[in-house]
Amino acid sequence: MSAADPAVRIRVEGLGKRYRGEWVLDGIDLAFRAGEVVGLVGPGGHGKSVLLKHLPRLLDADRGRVVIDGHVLGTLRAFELARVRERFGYVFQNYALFDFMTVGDNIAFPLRQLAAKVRPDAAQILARVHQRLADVGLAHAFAQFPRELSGGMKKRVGLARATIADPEITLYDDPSAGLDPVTSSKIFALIDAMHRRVPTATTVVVSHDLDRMRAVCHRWVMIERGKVVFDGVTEAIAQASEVVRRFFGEAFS
Amino acid sequence: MSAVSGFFASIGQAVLNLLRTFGGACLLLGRVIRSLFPPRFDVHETWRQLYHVGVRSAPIVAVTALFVGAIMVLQSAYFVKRTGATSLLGYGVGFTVFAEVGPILIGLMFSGRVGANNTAELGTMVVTEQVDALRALAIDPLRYLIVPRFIAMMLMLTLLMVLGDLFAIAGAALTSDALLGVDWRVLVANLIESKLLDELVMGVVKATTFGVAISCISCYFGLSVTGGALGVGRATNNSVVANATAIFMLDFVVGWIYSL
Amino acid sequence: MTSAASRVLAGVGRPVVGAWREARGLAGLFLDTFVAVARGRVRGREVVHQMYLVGNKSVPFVAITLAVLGLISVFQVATQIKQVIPDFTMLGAAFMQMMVREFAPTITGLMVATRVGSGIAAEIGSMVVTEQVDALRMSNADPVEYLLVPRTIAAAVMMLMLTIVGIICATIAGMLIARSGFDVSFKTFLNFQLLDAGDLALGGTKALAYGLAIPVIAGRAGLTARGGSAGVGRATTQAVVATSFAVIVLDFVISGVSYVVFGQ
Amino acid sequence: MIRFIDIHKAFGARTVLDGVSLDVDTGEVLYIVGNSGAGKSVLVKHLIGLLRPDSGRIELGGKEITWLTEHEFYAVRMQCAMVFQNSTLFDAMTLVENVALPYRKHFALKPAAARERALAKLDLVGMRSAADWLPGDIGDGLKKRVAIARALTLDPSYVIFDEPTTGLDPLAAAQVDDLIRSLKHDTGVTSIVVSHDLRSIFGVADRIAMIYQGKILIDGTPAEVRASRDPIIDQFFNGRADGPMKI
Repeated sequence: MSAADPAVRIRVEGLGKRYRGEWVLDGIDLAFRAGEVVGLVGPGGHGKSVLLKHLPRLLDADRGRVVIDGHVLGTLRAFELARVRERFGYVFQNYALFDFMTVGDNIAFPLRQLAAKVRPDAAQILARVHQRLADVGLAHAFAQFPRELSGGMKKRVGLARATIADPEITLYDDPSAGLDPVTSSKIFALIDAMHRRVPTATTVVVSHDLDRMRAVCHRWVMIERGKVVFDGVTEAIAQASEVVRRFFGEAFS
Repeated sequence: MSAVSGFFASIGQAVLNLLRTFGGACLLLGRVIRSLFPPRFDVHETWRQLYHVGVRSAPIVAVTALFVGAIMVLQSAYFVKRTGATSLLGYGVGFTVFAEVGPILIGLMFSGRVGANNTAELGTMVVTEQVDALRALAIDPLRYLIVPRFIAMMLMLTLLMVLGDLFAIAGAALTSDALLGVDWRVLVANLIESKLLDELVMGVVKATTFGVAISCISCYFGLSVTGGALGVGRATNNSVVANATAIFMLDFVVGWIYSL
Repeated sequence: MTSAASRVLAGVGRPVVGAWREARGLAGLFLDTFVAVARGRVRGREVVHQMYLVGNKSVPFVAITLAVLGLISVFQVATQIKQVIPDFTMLGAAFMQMMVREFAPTITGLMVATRVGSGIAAEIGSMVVTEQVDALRMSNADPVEYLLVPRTIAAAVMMLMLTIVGIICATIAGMLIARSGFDVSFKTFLNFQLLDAGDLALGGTKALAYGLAIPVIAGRAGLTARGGSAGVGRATTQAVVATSFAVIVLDFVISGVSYVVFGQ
Repeated sequence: MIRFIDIHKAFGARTVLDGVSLDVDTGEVLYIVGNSGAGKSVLVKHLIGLLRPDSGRIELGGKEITWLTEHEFYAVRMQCAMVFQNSTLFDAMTLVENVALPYRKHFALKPAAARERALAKLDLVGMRSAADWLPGDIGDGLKKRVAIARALTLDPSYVIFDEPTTGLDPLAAAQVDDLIRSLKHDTGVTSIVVSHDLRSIFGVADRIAMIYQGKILIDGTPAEVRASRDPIIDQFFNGRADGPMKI
């Protein structure tokens, strides 16, 4: 184990993932620290979402490993993995709202699934759900079903569900995909607000919306053809390689 | 009162759905036939569909027919063992396989394999705007997508029925030889001399009508998909159910016409 | 080894390896499902809800198909008997026996495979493709327990119920055609003389076997769906074929075993 | 010249277009912008008969096309091509077969001749080297370029782009923007682009029309739009979360 930097919460070591014979992730080494907001960027379809899904072990690595607070995810048994996953909040690209449940039940679901001794009672859950719905500006949508909502509203419900338990690690997979500029800004404002609620939390955002990410992300990681080609703060982009500078465009150089 | 009215409402809903499907499929059949005389459809796509439909369903139909023949022998084995009428075995098996159980089971497997796939494929093309893209390229989706599939399914199910009958006989012969000790040559000879040509032809005619119904119904559901992945799944499910119902209805109608 | 030879071997090998991996995956899923049921991780309310979806919605569908089948088979058998020896006393008894042993469970099984099999694959498939299954896993709800177990129990129970409904409808239809076409009175038609415990056991075993196989096979097709709406379409098609095929194979196996072991 | 005159369109209770009038001059690149669900795509789909207005008239090249039948619209679609948001390539065919399809269907070209013409169009979008690949083998950015090549096979005088850069990474989006810009210079094609990508709006547009609550809120050059002090326009074009805009 390299020198254990106390603040490092997630360490990705030599991570590799193969689809139909091609290495989508080809040796990724990264560290995510408490209190950081990291922007994960890169050309489309080059493994960003795949990397994100490895952190809570929704996908199993073909090579290398993910370590969270000293636990190697690959070796954990089911109930240990459950404890680790409870510390995660995941906003999915395709919304992933349960279309057979109302908006309120969707958001309450993570709390209701907690182990009995940790689970708040029904009244507390309802109160928190209503509060969180108000936070994302959808207080009226409690009893509606996901199919009745617009894209932007579904994204906000997904965000409310992912952050209902104030998780230590929050992952956003393309949160503003296909949304217009104003709705996108609302989503990123919420990401920022969520981070302020739990300043020690680690937040990772996968997106192409560089202009809006700039206001929220402290650090950027760029992945191209399955490898990390840049890992640094916004100011460092100007000195980065030609490929990186071209990707971010003039606004960043 | 609401429970009772709810019950009638659901029956009304079911009848309405049935009529809407029946109407939609018939309208589609009309438009397909109109574009057959004079023949205006994409030949290249038709060849591709013939291969696509035929190759995908030949193995499943053959294996199904093998089991159908075997089950029919098992079924009448109990009867034959008690009465010792082994000579009736050939006639009994041949009759049910060619005229009745063969067409229905092969039709069902074909509807599952090709019908469901057709609805899923067309549904996906509608949901990903590929059908609109065809129209935007001034290409008529009916003549480019639907007619080739109609021709492929009708022809292929008819041919596969004959293939199925052969495999069913093989299945029956094998099982009777292995389980009943009735030599397979006896069964086959007995079957041939029971002059079941009418039943065989009826089975093939049934297969053709099934092919027409399955293609129209599966295309109708494919083209009327709404609402992303869930919509495609639901349309495929409805299509398979409607195909199965149509197979049973047509089986009865063709059987009744033949008996006149 | 020349590339042509290796290509041929690969061509042969690939489906075999694929089939083996599929069988192993399916066996694993059966095990997980039954372990979950054995451990009592079952949500009663959801099972009842699924019973409504599986059973209630399929009743008209099974009733119509079995009635039509009953009509056809009595009509066929009666016309045959009329040509040989016009004695219809055993018509009803033979019909009842064939219906209980063979047609009711198998045809109902095929209908449930078509309707319920594709339904389960479509539903679970679209949940996988829209990442709802990943969302379940993030909240420690195991997809097999949460989605597949209720559907499996509901399908197994409903399969038995629907077979009984099927037998009733087929018998009623058979009775009517027997009387109107061949003036066989209801009383003579409804004779259960030939029916014994063995027939009921055989029919029941088949229905239960189909009821357990269909949801798990369809569930596997759903859980392995990949790639947007095209993936859901493929999963649904695969489920219909796999479940229908399983019904036919199980019918053959159970009939064969019962014939060899019990001689009937 | 394209004219939309007082177009109304509603889907059930939801009114999407509430009296939209808009002109498109020959040879210009007009961007139609607005928030999601404002009816941008709905408006342009009327132009090639994928949708029919509840009321109002549409003219293309001086001819009224509002109430043509589906069959009569084929002639209009030969003139006015459309590139859809998710590139709609046919998965079962290779890229060059996709592009050759219109040649085969409309000009009854032999497969070899159709392939030749298609390769030329693929060259135009820099995709000739990937001619025999399948759509599944390439990323979204490249698929979009092949879709554009396919739309150009009919040598249309108008091309509609439905959110061409949505979901693309900045690099791929910039390449698609370059393609639209070069189309105008090389072939003088009139382009209508539906988009809400601020980078590409201000990078490519000759003129911008914004739809808000079913009506045209502004219709002018990028400079006029930037100068506007209307709070809603200001909020949208600066992509600010808070403001009077109701979504």
